[in-house]
Amino acid sequence: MQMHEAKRVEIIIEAVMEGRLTAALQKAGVTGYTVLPVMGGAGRSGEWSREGQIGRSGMVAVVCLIRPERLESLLEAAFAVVERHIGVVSVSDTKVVRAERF
Amino acid sequence: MQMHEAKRVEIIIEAVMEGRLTAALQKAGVTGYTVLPVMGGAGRSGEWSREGQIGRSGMVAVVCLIRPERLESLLEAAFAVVERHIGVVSVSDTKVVRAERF
Amino acid sequence: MQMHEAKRVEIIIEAVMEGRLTAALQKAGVTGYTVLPVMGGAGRSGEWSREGQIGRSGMVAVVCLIRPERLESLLEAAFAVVERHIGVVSVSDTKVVRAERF
Amino acid sequence: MQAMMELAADNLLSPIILSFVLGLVAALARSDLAFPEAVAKGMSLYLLFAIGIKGGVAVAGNGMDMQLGVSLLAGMALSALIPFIGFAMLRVMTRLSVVDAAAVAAHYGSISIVTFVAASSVLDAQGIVFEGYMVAVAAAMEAPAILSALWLISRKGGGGADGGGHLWREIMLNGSIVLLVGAFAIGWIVGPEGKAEIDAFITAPFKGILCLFLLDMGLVAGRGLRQSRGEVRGGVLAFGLIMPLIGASLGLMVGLLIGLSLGGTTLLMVLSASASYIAVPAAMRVALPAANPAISLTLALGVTFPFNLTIGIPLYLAVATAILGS
Amino acid sequence: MQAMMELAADNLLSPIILSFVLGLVAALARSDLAFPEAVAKGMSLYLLFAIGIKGGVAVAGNGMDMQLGVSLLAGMALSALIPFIGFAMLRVMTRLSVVDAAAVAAHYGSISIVTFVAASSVLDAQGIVFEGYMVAVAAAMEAPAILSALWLISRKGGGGADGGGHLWREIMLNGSIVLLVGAFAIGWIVGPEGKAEIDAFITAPFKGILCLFLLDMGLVAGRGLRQSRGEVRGGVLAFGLIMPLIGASLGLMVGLLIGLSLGGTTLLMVLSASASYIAVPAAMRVALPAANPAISLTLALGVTFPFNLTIGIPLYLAVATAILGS
Amino acid sequence: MQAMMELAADNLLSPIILSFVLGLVAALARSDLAFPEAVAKGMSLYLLFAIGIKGGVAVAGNGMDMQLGVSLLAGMALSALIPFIGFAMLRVMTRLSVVDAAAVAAHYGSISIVTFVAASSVLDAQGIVFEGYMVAVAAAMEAPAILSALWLISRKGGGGADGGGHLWREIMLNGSIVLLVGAFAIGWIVGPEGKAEIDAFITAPFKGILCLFLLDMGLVAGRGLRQSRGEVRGGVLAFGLIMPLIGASLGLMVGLLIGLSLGGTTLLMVLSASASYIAVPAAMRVALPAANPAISLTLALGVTFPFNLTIGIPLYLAVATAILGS
Ligand SMILES: Nc1ncnc2c1ncn2[C@@H]1O[C@H](COP(=O)(O)O)[C@@H](O)[C@H]1O
Ligand SMILES: Nc1ncnc2c1ncn2[C@@H]1O[C@H](COP(=O)(O)O)[C@@H](O)[C@H]1O
Ligand SMILES: Nc1ncnc2c1ncn2[C@@H]1O[C@H](COP(=O)(O)O)[C@@H](O)[C@H]1O
Ligand code: NA
Ligand code: NA
Ligand code: NA
Repeated sequence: MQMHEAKRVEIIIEAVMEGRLTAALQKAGVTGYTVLPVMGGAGRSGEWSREGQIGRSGMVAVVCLIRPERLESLLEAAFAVVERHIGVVSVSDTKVVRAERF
Repeated sequence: MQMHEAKRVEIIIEAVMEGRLTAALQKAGVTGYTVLPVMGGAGRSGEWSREGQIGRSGMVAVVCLIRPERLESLLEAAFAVVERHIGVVSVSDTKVVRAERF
Repeated sequence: MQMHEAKRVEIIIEAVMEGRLTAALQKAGVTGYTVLPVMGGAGRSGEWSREGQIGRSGMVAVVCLIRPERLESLLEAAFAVVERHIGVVSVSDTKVVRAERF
Repeated sequence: MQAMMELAADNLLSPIILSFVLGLVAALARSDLAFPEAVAKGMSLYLLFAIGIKGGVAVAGNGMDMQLGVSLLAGMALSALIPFIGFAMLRVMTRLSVVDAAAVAAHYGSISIVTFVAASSVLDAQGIVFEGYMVAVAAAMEAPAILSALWLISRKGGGGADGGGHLWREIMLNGSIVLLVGAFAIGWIVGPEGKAEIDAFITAPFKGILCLFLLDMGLVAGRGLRQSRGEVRGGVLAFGLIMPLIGASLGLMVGLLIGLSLGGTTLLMVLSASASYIAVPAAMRVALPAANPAISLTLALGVTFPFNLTIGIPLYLAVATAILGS
Repeated sequence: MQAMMELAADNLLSPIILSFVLGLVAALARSDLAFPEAVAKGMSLYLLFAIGIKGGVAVAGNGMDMQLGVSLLAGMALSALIPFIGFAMLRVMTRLSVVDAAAVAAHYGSISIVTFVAASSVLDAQGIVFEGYMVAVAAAMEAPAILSALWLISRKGGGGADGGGHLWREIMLNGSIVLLVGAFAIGWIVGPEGKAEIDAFITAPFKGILCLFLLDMGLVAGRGLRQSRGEVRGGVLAFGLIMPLIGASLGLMVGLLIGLSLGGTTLLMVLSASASYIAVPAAMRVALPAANPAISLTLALGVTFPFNLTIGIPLYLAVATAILGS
Repeated sequence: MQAMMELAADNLLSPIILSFVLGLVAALARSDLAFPEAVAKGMSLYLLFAIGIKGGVAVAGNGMDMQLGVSLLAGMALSALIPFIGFAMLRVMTRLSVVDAAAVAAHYGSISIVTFVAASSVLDAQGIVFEGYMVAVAAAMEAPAILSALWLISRKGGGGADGGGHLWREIMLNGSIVLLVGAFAIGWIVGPEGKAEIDAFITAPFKGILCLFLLDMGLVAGRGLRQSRGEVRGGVLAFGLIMPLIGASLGLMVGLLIGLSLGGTTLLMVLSASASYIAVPAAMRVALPAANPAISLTLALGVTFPFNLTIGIPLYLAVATAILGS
């Protein structure tokens, strides 16, 4: 099957920032993204878990598949949001079918 | 530690199609897969969120680790299901231990 | 944007072992990890789903971003836990910003 | 007429409607108020279980007659017929594609169980009795509309429907149908004494849980309306307001024909007037992936559901009362 | 005898059993009816909390005597002993490996709190009183069986058990044990007046929530049975039907020995006859990863649980009544 | 004095407090007892809905006067003022950075709705009436404290606050505020008859659900305390115990000034003494990302919340009673 080079950007960010991040991604011309729930984790700011929590606490993982040439503008948009916030951004090489979608 | 080349296939697909997709994967000889919940997302068909929904709405992410040589048959099987449906397929290079499992 | 090489380790493991795994990761000097919920899956030990379950059943996905040079010690720590348990470990190349964090 | 106005006002100011309105307003105002998916599903499981048991117990109490069989058949006929009318109207009134029109039509042939529950709450509050087996009729009306829509598509060739035996099992064994029918059977078997044991769970808190559930539906409907502004307007919007009236009229005729009580006729009108947003959307995603789900869902949940909840139910009751006497 | 038949029939047609059957049938028929994990867990938290409080209040009301200590010790002894019997039977009757046999045996030494709850509902409905502290006995019986199973493994050398101090803390502080014991303590402290404040929550809807919970357990059991067809049959299946009878007999003897009431003896039989599917499965996954979890779970939840629910409870009650008088 | 001691003892041994203690102990002992996030959120939605409706109905019943407007303004003034006092104290008593001190101060200006609910349960149990609109006052006190904290930051230049119009809409339309105010409006509109329809849901099980909710809060608080041992101690810890007393004193003065009843004054003291852990934490994460969320949350939930629950509420009631007569 014909595959096309793409980038898989995974942004783990505080749930309260999700709306701002996805708005920024869309402004940067991203055509789609997927939000995965996160149950818990640990980092420099300690351990946390979603169990029993109320309110928009915790983190989410936003996964975004994009064409390589759009990576830079996506990262800039994402970083404007993530910069001062707790969060992790990673970028991996991947391949997608139906490249016209991205 | 001894690692072996493998492929990580990530299929984001409508929840109603999950059963059909996993049946097709198993028919194609896949030895295992993992289904992750998805909270929301956006694409050409707009934004959506799982919050407050009833019914088998929304999407799921099916992750499948396989040996490189099995990729083609997996993709064909998956595409027969995904093709006419909302969904995204990406394939990344990865490494696994205990290759005999895949 | 300046990116740094890193490894993305994804460990799918039984929920009852989560605490032991993350304790082992932290002992091995890992600076952070993220735990994603898993809805269901299939493998050599059959199909399973989280729906309707009580108790700490099912599996979770632990994602860990680390510097390449730390991979070996992480894998050893993780394998000491995972070894005799149901579970899958995969390692992919990725890139991160703010490498000082990992 | 005045009585009807009063009833409508009463209805509009009931906690049930106001909860829906609160949800709708909160979502349109972009509040982050939201119910977790699991809580929404839990409430819908509760409502289906409780309404099913109550229906079964009512049948167990009143004895059983041929009427049940006739009513089931009549309901299935309505469900199968309405999509044809809906499809024709959509093709005339709107620019929807064949596939989209068929998908929307399937939703309107099928039923909304929450609208049914809200209507039976209104009847209960008014002291109007109705046939307990109307719950079974509701379950029977869920699926035939899907068959009609798929048949329409296969005739019009508007982009191959993806049917097959699998799909049929899935539709008939859809969780909400199984729970409703199963709880109905349980109610029938255990009868009034059995129900007495669990009444404090299935009757006492029912209306309160319905309020919270409608609050959630308001949130979901509001979010849908906000996101699909533009897609549902003009002819499509008009369809969402006219189709329930046509459905209700058909329900009225059939109710009179088969000799249902005032309460039963009103409920059959409500069922015919309502549009599905659980069973049919899932079936359409599988069978007609090319149909845009946002159109059907926004129309069913954002237009027709609030219309029925606020204006429809008191109107249908008033019309049925005028014809059948109270 | 006739009374027992009637009781059994009554029991079989109770909403509780029928709800379980509905779930089982729906899952076997491959319906997509399902409870979200969070809803199932929420119901189990509610049931543990309510049953704990009720037990504690009963103790507070009736005063306390030496009997409690004796009963706790007796329960722990039963829990520790049963795995040895179970293990021996499994090695004779089946081809299960040493590890699998030990894991299954641990499940049968421990207890199923839902079976306990269902049995106490039957007793309540029959107006049979029982010692409030039986809830504490239930909690005390959760863990000793695990110790026995691990000891068996270490003796037989059947594939190293992964014990350690951590594991012990985990088992003793298992959420369900802590909640049950904690709620028992709260009930004991607050007594009848304290309970009166929250009675509308912990007593009134109890049976209804139990129905929904059993509906979910039926779904999970049915799914388990469907997926592991083949693994649970022949000797293994027979074990799942015979072991509860042996457990119940032991429970009966001990109950008579320590002088429990009719209700208390019946509950001790039920506890001894039932098999765990919350605390033990988790502990076994940690301690005996080589054991196949599907075998234990399908046997406990798919075979022994329905057996106890339908036939076991009325049978144990009838036997206890025959011996102790009613 | 003796009466107060008795009240305090009564309060300490109520199911509500004991449930919180159970959760706290379980978490500190590292039990894996946990509520799913969805269940915790579901319970908080229920509590907000029920308390809102009750407040609105009380206003509908007792008629409305200027007092409501005055009380709302007084509450908002308290909420806006307390952060300045808190900030000054933190800068003197602790080594927290400007940003952290401002974030903590915002939490103490805002309110904890569960503390409010627990206090109104105590008043109900004592037969002390209070103004129904206190619920609206609670809602009004949620947000002004955030404004004060941001203003403090912008003055002190302690690390740019990230405000903006978006943030304001988010805070005002925070789910818990919208639900509380919306339910209050519904209660006001439907009045006592409307409430009667859903009383079996919003009144009867209220206290029991509150127990389970506090059990969960105990678990979360205990986990927080366990994980942040070390960060909350010395001056910070002292602040968490002194600040509620200062807040309550201010609430008392304002309550007397505007002529609230004994019950209303007590509730205003409780609101002023309590610290937010829903609306403010979210707003602070957005606006002051540099603030360490663990400090505020552990202090509010792990120190001040249990203090108010156990000692604070009976103390404030006793003081108010001493001044206002019972
Ligand atoms: N190295 C890492 N790998 C995966 N997730 C991480 C990593 N570091 C941090 N995280 C996630 O990001 C959250 C916040 O991290 P931090 O800002 O370091 O406290 C953590 O709770 C984790 O969920
Ligand atoms: N570029 C993308 N990256 C990640 N997820 C995507 C992307 N495009 C689409 N999706 C996911 O697939 C769903 C359907 O996409 P679409 O078919 O484009 O509407 C979206 O709601 C997202 O969850
Ligand atoms: N090839 C695979 N790809 C993705 N996930 C897998 C794979 N094999 C196993 N898993 C996951 O690991 C769990 C246990 O696998 P197993 O030990 O093979 O039964 C499965 O239920 C899946 O969730
Ligand atoms: Na209809
Ligand atoms: Na047992
Ligand atoms: Na305050």
